[in-house]
Amino acid sequence: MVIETGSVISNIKFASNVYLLTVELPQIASIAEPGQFCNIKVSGNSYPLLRRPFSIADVNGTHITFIFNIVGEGTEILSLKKMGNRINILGPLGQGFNYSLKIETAVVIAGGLGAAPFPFLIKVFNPKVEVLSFIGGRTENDLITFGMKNIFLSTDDGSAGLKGTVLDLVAQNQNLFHTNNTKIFACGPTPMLRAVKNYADKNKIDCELSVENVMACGFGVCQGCPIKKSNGDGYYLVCKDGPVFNALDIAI
Amino acid sequence: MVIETGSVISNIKFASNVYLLTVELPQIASIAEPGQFCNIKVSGNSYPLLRRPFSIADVNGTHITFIFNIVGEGTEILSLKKMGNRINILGPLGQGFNYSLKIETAVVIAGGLGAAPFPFLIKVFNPKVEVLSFIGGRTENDLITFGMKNIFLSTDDGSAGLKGTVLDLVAQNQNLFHTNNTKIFACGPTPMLRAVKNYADKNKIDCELSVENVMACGFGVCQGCPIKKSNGDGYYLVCKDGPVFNALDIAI
Amino acid sequence: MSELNLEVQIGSLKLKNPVMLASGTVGYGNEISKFVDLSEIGAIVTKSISLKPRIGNPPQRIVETASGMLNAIGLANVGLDVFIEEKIPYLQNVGTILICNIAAGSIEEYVECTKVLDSIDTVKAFEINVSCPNVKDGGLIFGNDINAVRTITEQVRKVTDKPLIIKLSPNVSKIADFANAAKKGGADAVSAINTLVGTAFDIYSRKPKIKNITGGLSGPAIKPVALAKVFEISKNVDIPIIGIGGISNWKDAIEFMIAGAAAFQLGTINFVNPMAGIEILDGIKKFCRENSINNISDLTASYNLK
Amino acid sequence: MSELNLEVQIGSLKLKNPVMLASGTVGYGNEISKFVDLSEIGAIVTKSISLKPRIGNPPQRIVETASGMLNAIGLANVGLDVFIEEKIPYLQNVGTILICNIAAGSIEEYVECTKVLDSIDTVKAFEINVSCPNVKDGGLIFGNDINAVRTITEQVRKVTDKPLIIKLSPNVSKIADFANAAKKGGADAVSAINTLVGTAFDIYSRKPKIKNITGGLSGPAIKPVALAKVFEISKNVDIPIIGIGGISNWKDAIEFMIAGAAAFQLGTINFVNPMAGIEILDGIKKFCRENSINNISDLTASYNLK
Ligand SMILES: Cc1cc2nc3c(=O)[nH]c(=O)nc-3n(C[C@H](O)[C@H](O)[C@H](O)COP(=O)(O)OP(=O)(O)OC[C@H]3O[C@@H](n4cnc5c(N)ncnc54)[C@H](O)[C@@H]3O)c2cc1C
Ligand SMILES: Cc1cc2nc3c(=O)[nH]c(=O)nc-3n(C[C@H](O)[C@H](O)[C@H](O)COP(=O)(O)OP(=O)(O)OC[C@H]3O[C@@H](n4cnc5c(N)ncnc54)[C@H](O)[C@@H]3O)c2cc1C
Ligand SMILES: Cc1cc2nc3c(=O)[nH]c(=O)nc-3n(C[C@H](O)[C@H](O)[C@H](O)COP(=O)(O)O)c2cc1C
Ligand SMILES: Cc1cc2nc3c(=O)[nH]c(=O)nc-3n(C[C@H](O)[C@H](O)[C@H](O)COP(=O)(O)O)c2cc1C
Ligand code: FES
Ligand code: FES
Repeated sequence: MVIETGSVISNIKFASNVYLLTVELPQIASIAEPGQFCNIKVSGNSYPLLRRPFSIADVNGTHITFIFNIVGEGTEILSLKKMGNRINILGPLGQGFNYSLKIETAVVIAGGLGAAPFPFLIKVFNPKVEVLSFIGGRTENDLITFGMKNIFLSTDDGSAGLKGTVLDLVAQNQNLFHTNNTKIFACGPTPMLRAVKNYADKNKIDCELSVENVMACGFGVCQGCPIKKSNGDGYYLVCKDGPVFNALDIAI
Repeated sequence: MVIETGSVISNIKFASNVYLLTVELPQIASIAEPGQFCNIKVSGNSYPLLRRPFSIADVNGTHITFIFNIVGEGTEILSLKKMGNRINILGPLGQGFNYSLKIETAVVIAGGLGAAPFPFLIKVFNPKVEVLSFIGGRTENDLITFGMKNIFLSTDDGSAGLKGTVLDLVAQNQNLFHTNNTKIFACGPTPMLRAVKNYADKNKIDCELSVENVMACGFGVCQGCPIKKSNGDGYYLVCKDGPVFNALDIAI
Repeated sequence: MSELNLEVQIGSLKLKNPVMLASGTVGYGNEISKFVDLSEIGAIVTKSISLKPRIGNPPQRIVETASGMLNAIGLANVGLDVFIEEKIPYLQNVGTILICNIAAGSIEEYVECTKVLDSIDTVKAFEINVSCPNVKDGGLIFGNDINAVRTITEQVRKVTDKPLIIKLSPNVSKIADFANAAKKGGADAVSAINTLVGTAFDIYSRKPKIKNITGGLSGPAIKPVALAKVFEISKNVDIPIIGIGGISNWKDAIEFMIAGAAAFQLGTINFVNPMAGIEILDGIKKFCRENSINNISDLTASYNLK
Repeated sequence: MSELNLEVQIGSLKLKNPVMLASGTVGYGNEISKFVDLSEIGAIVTKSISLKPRIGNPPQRIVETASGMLNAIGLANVGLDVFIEEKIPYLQNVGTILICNIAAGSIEEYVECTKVLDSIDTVKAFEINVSCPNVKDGGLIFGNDINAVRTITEQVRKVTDKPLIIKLSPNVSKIADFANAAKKGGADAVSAINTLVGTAFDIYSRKPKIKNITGGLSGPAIKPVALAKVFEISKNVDIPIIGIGGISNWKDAIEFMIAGAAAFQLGTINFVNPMAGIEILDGIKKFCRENSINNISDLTASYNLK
């Protein structure tokens, strides 16, 4: 966990509203794990005040790549960054995925921007792991396949792949899972994660979810980012105990 | 008085900390008078909140030029503007100089950035008017001679021109004034303006001062920019009744 | 598609839409009318007027702060006589509802001003400023005293039948109690909020950046506080509320209505964007159409706390 | 050149420099220590502790606002026992002064917590939070009641000889009265301010953006208000003040000292820049050297009102 100011290597708009931002961050890159995130100061002044959290999408040598879309003023400012601009970044933060050797089949489920953490994860899997990527979105434009492997697609409107939810897509292809050593890794909107959790519970598949919450600090001091524990009535902190949780541990 | 969003034509750093910003503003350019100013929104968002006032330094066709230096965050942002950037500008504002035909000698006195309003004024003088420009600063780097005529220089540290105040410089050259129809036009820091006012009073020379004050609106609604009247105990508003005042009218 | 009804009712006062321009931020209407067609605006509230002219505080009167500004204008105004002779004639032709804001150093002065203005047709309502933090006499002293607010309201009520709005100070623990005092005193509505007391110092001269030492904080910085005050009144007192504080765009305006406001006023934003009133009106219309809201007044206090 | 003395005295508490880290914004020190060498900081104030653990409010707990943020954490904390067993051992080795902030739902709970912690050497002083706006019981109710503040101070005073700091609520008309009550109750110092009550609504769902409905506003937006409160106390009550509210850089920190603060706390800025404490300390040192200030404490209440 360090604060590093790095130069933008590139910032490419690669879909209607989606950007691929690569920043030179040697210190963070050297310790980052798949599923961790960074908290980015999008401007050099106090507007906006707080940092913005983004998953580490990929690491290449000293370069870290983020995938983001414009949803508000912070991401708008980020979209305007150009090669050579300097950005102040805090990371790597949180607990990433557990991608141990025992896994034979890795079922990656991504909804929309939920694809962000997976290029890095897929890269670090043991080569023997069979990766199946299920990618869903409302429409074709939402589908991010960057860095994915063995891709299956679904869209709500049927504009690409299966017409239906990404869970429908997963269910349809369940026969591909080597159930004993299959593990699900999912990231996306809360309703999707909820469905994934139910699916994993029902099918007794080990499952990790990368969740989101509004954050102020991103490193565990503000207590702003609680997520309900599945047992007891306490909370975990998404930024410190997550963002990746075992589906069994959290109530969503 | 209009709100106009115009494209930056150029933004040139022409001295250590001084910039020459030219913006395409056809509406404002068509009605601007020397001595008036514009209130500039330096950013596209609410940081900083208020507009920043700048004298209209020059008008060329549909182009308006401003001269400014970096003193805080607003001017810092302005200094980063590049060709093609769009800026939202309110103007022209306030009362400019009275530069009627009767003047034979125009004594222009500028302290530091106080040179800003004069290129435009000097340009619109009747060609018969003899312009004498007295320009003072702390050091050589502060002297802005852009658009000036018949230039006399002074610096506090003697690095250029007379070592002394700009008032010393004026006094030294008083013999050049055709006293009957001489008029002083001055702009600069308050201590300088006070000295000019005293000088003009003593020598009974008609004198106009362009003054400054912190401003919120720039067009007379907030009452934030008072300057003491010389008679009675009321205030004028710098933005609406000024920024140019006859030296006799104000107490500074 | 049914017609969108933008009318709002504030006690006995009907406005064609909820957009009002706040006292002290639009002078007497002449300057701002160069940017907006005032006849499209719901109402304009004039700069606080007092019986005699006030020259206001010496400079420096304003300073910018993070997403806000401090002002200590000191209620500079032309005084009642000049207001009636010179400002009213202009204001009567602008085609919007004119609300006179009154500030005073004594209860008698409030009453006197109201009485005189009551006879003028152009003046459609009164907003009583019991809460200006920047004058030595009156102002905050009244605004922070529940009994004073009640008494001023009662006394002013006696001399006018026109709609009476009490403008409340946010510099109190429980603003609802003050709204209640205004209601009991006979007010038709309250407006909330006036500015928060603030200050700033120059670290080199160690002098206050504002000559008056303290000033009133306004602008986006205070929006969350203003919303909480409006919401507090809405939950506790049955009186129409005019929401004020940091509104800069149509989303902010709607947020205030949801929090309890029947109408809202634009203050500091007028300095930055004198066309804000019209732009906000357009934004609201669009929002209502897109969200199938036929009566803008349905938004008022429509908060969902579940 | 004479040595720069950064020491400040807050009642009987001596700090090596005036930089403190505010309660609720640095947890129990472990995370922030990855960014700053805490031994360089004047003091650290731990997250409000209560007798029993509190799980805090359900999400959403925070929302960003213009130059500020609202929070309603709900005083989530590990409770006294776990604090003593798990957090104190770490804190005793960080090499800075440890101040325990206590929040409670009753006077008895304040007293009980203080009594237990009083016996722990590592705890050098207490900050009593009578002003948290985000819990249903206690908090704001005490903070807005002068008698309660006085009584809590008196009762807590009875069970400890360690320096006692009362953290005041800004959501009152006259904060000086509360500072005075704290003084009369036996406090060594007051800290001001805690957060301002604020809220925000989502205009589409019409729900409050924070589950608790209202939250506490902090950050640069509140700096002018916080400065005015510190200044008000400084002018009216002879008690050391710890200034808090929106400090983001060394200039802000010095501004607070000029306005009356003997020391200051950094809150929200820690989230954005966890190294702020050290950077501010460096900035202050530079300022003092450049302005020939030999004792930092000379800055306190050095305002020039002429
Ligand atoms: C651990 C983590 C990892 C993330 N990774 C990515 C990523 O890889 N790519 C990506 O595009 N986005 C990611 N996000 C979401 C991203 O942080 C937000 O989109 C961003 O902060 C919005 O900033 P803004 O200023 O543009 O929008 P704002 O103006 O702040 O907000 C716009 C809207 O988005 C909502 N919002 C803001 N922040 C969050 C948040 N943290 N969680 C949920 N809703 C929010 C707001 O409530 C508002 O409705 C991640 C969030 C978290 C917590
Ligand atoms: C009518 C008028 C015309 C002006 N013309 C020019 C011009 O042509 N060129 C130019 O460079 N500057 C001009 N100025 C000054 C210019 O407006 C300020 O330098 C600018 O607003 C500073 O903005 P900032 O955000 O960079 O600094 P801030 O961070 O706002 O302030 C930095 C410092 O400057 C002081 N300051 C800010 N605004 C003013 C002001 N209006 N008057 C006096 N002090 C101020 C502040 O108190 C502070 O100490 C003019 C001002 C006025 C009122
Ligand atoms: C420069 C200035 C002058 C003001 N003058 C008055 C006034 O004369 N009377 C009054 O009732 N309110 C006055 N106000 C308060 C505003 O009407 C409004 O209540 C306050 O600014 C909060 O709204 P805002 O955040 O939208 O500006 C003034 C505000 C400002 C900024
Ligand atoms: C997320 C958050 C949690 C806080 N928790 C506490 C707390 O537990 N106890 C307390 O006394 N103050 C708490 N505060 C208030 C701060 O200590 C401080 O008084 C306030 O934030 C103003 O300072 P700032 O503007 O620098 O943040 C909290 C503030 C924030 C932002
Ligand atoms: S974002 Fe601050 S604790 Fe998680
Ligand atoms: S700046 Fe608003 S009246 Fe002059």
